[in-house]
Amino acid sequence: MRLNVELPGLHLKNPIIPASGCFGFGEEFAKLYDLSILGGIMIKAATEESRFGNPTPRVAETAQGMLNAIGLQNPGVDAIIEEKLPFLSTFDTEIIANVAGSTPGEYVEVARRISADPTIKAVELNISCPNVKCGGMQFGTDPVMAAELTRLVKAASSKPVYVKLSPNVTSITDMARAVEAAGADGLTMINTLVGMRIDIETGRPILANRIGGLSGPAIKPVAVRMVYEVAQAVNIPIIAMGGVRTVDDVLEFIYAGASAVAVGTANFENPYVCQEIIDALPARLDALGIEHILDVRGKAYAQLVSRP
Amino acid sequence: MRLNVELPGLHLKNPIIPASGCFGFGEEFAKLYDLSILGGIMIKAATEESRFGNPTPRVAETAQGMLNAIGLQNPGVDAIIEEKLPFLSTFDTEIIANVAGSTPGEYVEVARRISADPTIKAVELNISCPNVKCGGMQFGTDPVMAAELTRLVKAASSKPVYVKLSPNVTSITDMARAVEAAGADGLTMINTLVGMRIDIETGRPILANRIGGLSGPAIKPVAVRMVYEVAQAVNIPIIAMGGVRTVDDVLEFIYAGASAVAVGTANFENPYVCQEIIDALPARLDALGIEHILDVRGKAYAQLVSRP
Amino acid sequence: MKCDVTIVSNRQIARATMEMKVRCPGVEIAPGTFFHIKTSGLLRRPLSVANVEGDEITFIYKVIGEGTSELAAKRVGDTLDVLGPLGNGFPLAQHGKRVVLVGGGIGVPPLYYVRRRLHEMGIETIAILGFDSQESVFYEDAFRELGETIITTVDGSHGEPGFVTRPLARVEADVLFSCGPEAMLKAVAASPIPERFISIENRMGCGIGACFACVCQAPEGYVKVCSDGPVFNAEEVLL
Amino acid sequence: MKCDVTIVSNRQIARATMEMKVRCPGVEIAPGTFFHIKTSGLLRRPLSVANVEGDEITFIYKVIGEGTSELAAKRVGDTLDVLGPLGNGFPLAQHGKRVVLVGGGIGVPPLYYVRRRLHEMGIETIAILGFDSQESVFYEDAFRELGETIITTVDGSHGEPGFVTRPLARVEADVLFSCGPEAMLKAVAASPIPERFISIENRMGCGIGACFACVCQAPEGYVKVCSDGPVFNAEEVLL
Ligand SMILES: Cc1cc2nc3c(=O)[nH]c(=O)nc-3n(C[C@H](O)[C@H](O)[C@H](O)COP(=O)(O)OP(=O)(O)OC[C@H]3O[C@@H](n4cnc5c(N)ncnc54)[C@H](O)[C@@H]3O)c2cc1C
Ligand SMILES: Cc1cc2nc3c(=O)[nH]c(=O)nc-3n(C[C@H](O)[C@H](O)[C@H](O)COP(=O)(O)OP(=O)(O)OC[C@H]3O[C@@H](n4cnc5c(N)ncnc54)[C@H](O)[C@@H]3O)c2cc1C
Ligand SMILES: Cc1cc2nc3c(=O)[nH]c(=O)nc-3n(C[C@H](O)[C@H](O)[C@H](O)COP(=O)(O)O)c2cc1C
Ligand SMILES: Cc1cc2nc3c(=O)[nH]c(=O)nc-3n(C[C@H](O)[C@H](O)[C@H](O)COP(=O)(O)O)c2cc1C
Ligand code: FES
Ligand code: FES
Repeated sequence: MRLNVELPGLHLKNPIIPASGCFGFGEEFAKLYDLSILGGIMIKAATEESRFGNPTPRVAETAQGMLNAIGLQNPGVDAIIEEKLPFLSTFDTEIIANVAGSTPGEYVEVARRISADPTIKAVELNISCPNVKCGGMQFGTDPVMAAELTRLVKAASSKPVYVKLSPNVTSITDMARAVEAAGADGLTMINTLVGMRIDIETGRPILANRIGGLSGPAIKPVAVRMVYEVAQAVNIPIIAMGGVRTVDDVLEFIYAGASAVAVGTANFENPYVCQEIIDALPARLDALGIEHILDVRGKAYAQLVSRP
Repeated sequence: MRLNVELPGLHLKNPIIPASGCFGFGEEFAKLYDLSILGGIMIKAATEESRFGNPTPRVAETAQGMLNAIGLQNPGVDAIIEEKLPFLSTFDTEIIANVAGSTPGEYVEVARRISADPTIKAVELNISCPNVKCGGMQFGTDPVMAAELTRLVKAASSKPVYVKLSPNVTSITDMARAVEAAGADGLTMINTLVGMRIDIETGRPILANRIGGLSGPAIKPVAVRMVYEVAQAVNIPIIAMGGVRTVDDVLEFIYAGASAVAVGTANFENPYVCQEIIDALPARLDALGIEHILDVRGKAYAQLVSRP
Repeated sequence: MKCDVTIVSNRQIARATMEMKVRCPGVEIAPGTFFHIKTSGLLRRPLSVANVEGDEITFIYKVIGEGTSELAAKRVGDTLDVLGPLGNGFPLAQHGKRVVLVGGGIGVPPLYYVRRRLHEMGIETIAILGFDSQESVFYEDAFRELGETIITTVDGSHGEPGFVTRPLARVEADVLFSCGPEAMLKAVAASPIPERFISIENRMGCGIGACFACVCQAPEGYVKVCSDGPVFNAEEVLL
Repeated sequence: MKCDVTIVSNRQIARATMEMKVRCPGVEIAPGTFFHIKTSGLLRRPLSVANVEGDEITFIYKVIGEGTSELAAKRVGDTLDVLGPLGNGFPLAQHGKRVVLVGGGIGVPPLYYVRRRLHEMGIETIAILGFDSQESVFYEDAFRELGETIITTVDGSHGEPGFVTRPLARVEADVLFSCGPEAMLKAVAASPIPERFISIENRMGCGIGACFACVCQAPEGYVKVCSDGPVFNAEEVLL
């Protein structure tokens, strides 16, 4: 009872959630540990039709980071509802659908269909994927477009909508305020930074898609700063992500103002990482003299903040 | 003769230049090796009056990166001209002045005074420092303000002007095109990403300034991507920086479209790094079958590009 | 699945090629599967199992970048964080058939372990192993102990000059197992041998099927190299 | 200036406190100076010289984070990339004067080396060393061999209970050398002892005076801890 977090639509038994795209639909990890220990699961992005995504290579390593250009590969929203959600519904954890698209119409349609499934407790609106030609990031870098899309999806969704923000903007607080005003129930941040690596032997980009999204510990300082700024600018809760791999990283984001934390890339380095963080949290809170994890939410900017 | 690079105002014997703020005014490094081996030196930012900068702690380590919030500490432009440039003039290398300020008037005045010194071969217009309250980054995130400032400084400077771009923007190409149109002779990029680290014991930001600039290998993928995009969008040369510490990092930026490369944070890890890179370049070019280093400039986006 | 294994030997066996043995008790390992190995880099490095003797696993790896250089610097007694065995290996039930093994360079290692297993089962094999030059050749004697072995080198400094496709054209076999560079796999996948299984490499993220980094086009959609492969029936994938 | 040194010993000497000796031939090292040590982190870690015997340098360090944990895991025979000696040490020419050394916790190590050097020069010293509790105390016997030594612990589990300032108030001396946490330095800098030299810590970037990370306010502008210090006349800096 010192780890539970109540957010719009989500009763998290703890604030640890695997991030979208880094945990598939849970099937592989379910072989490694019981998914019911997780606060929630953000499943891989859904689009209206099935997508193959980008050509390979799709990943490249960088200094304490990785680039990916998967390109929203997924079996399409209907296949996800029919083939993936029944399995996920067997676990006692909150399932969050990640919704993507190329047009506002596609976003709306995907959100409408997937949010109607009782397994889904909230929708994560992915307006920030840097790896697809149209859609994705363009909605995530213009506050007006982002707000409009949020409004449409909010109207179509039968579950609370969390908007996933892109860090590739001049002012993340402008984006956050715009989607808050448009009715977002919460924010998830950050998606990946746009980056590139070039092969020294050939002189050509390593990723077939040339550019990709940078994730992992390398981006954590940028993510913490953005959460810190946005938490002070809006009144909706934030699920934070970007480079989390230890219990201290979780606390860093909570101090910065987040209410829960998602773990992405770290699942590749260590597929047991979410389990290990959850196991380690109580002792770490004890050592720091923290009663409930949210008691220290926003401590980096305020001396006392009440639970969200 | 396979490493020389000719740029506006700069005859670089090789494309390796210590980055501004990471090499002071050369005095400390001159005790370690002969500064005449360097292509050039970008000296620490100059403002009109002397500045103490921010309170300490001013640096914090992150995963393969560091945050700094020095805050433009410097003795002021006149003291630099009188006390620092005479020493630098004794070396056979190109000295580039980094110009900062809080107001357009200050930028103009600093550029006017320092560019008049014969030791200075070019001016680097620092519109992208994230660590000062006013001035600095606000000029670096708005294309209209950046262009206006460039025009003013260009008119005041008796030497070519390179504009240093901030990565903390939605569209780096918009910024680059704006300053090119305003008369910039070249670009230097990137300055640091804005980031933050929080102390887990106290819950407070580690830097006294709370936020700071992220540099080092962690940001290299972002820098390479931005150089790659900007090189295709403008016709003025780029001096690239962001995480360079090996000869292959230098080549990666040249492939991405840069004409020379600056080395910042790596000087702290290894104060001999510029010397080591310069020594290693010829053998690496041999191994890759590259005749002149600029023969592969822009190879990541084009099969054949002529020297700038 | 994930464990710390202890290094019992780590030695150079050819140009830029190392053989590492680790102790990893109590794991059943099929030939053709791989381990995903942690270095100081963020992503793990996939390495095929080159042999299993008791509770010792052998990896043979080429030193090409940061991760493999770091592995090469490891000392006996150091531990390694490994995830595995991962993926699906070669189909061993080939009784009564003649199997030709075609390996190129760093694709050779998994073929040694599969040959050993087939040999133990009494299945006849012939190996065709291609290298760039004599200094790169490894495990030649070990392969010869298990049956007919043809070595080719691109520069002709050892064995037959040229590519593995030349001797392959004259070999009679029912089944082909192959591992090596993509160009080689493409060529051997087109061979007239009735059944062809190839082991594919691709840059990986998770290594367990969750991230879609390693996909490969297939006649029906796609396959994931890490969890559907790395060994595929050549008909199942589009190279 | 920058060299690879070989570790000759690395052992725990108190709670979370390690003593490491490295071989570093041919370098003249003044007491109070420091080395900037490379770990796998991006920035180097500054550590004071705790002793020099022949060509062996001793560091004593508290394990507090990633860098010092990595150092603690090093084995004899491993090498370490170090930059140094850096900075300016304590002024040794104190003939005929009585020097009191005041150290707190991890500020104690440099005082051992300076005391040894003063002792060799026949200069009388008295040491006051503060720790949090008995388990943290190190080098007590070594200090006692060189003269009068007062130990204080915050929890009173060893020596005098309380802070170093208490015994300091009753000591008569001409010169004070001090190193320790900022709060302690502030207190001792205010002592009535005529000449006071303090060694300051600050987060560092370059360690050589080029980056302005480590500055400290001074009556006239500022000083750089790494290159102007780390030892300062207490009048030269504003804590
Ligand atoms: C299923 C599988 C089995 C393999 N088995 C072997 C083996 O038995 N022996 C052997 O020498 N090599 C094998 N490889 C290739 C081996 O994984 C790479 O050579 C190795 O990862 C390179 O790491 P590095 O850090 O030295 O190189 P770097 O180039 O520094 O690596 C950078 C990144 O690229 C990835 N990468 C680079 N080359 C490859 C490649 N060819 N395939 C996949 N990822 C790559 C790395 O994993 C890493 O994430 C196998 C690859 C796969 C997919
Ligand atoms: C001139 C000088 C001499 C020192 N001598 C000693 C000594 O003899 N023994 C000893 O135990 N410690 C000494 N310290 C402190 C020591 O440098 C830090 O404890 C050490 O850097 C912590 O590294 P870490 O990676 O374990 O901790 P982390 O907290 O993980 O380090 C993160 C970053 O913060 C910096 N940092 C953290 N704490 C300090 C600190 N107190 N001072 C400076 N930088 C810090 C690190 O260098 C690193 O860049 C000295 C510091 C200075 C400036
Ligand atoms: C391989 C990969 C695939 C991803 N796919 C998605 C996705 O489908 N939808 C999405 O919103 N974010 C996706 N992301 C972004 C992550 O959810 C997360 O925001 C980002 O990686 C930062 O967190 P991390 O540093 O912990 O990985 C993906 C990230 C990676 C590395
Ligand atoms: C300690 C420090 C001080 C800096 N000071 C300046 C400065 O005064 N002016 C400036 O234009 N850039 C300054 N920079 C930015 C660097 O010049 C460079 O653009 C940036 O650090 C990225 O390169 P790197 O990753 O190689 O360090 C500073 C960077 C650091 C780390
Ligand atoms: S590597 Fe992640 S799915 Fe294959
Ligand atoms: S650490 Fe760079 S000036 Fe002191």
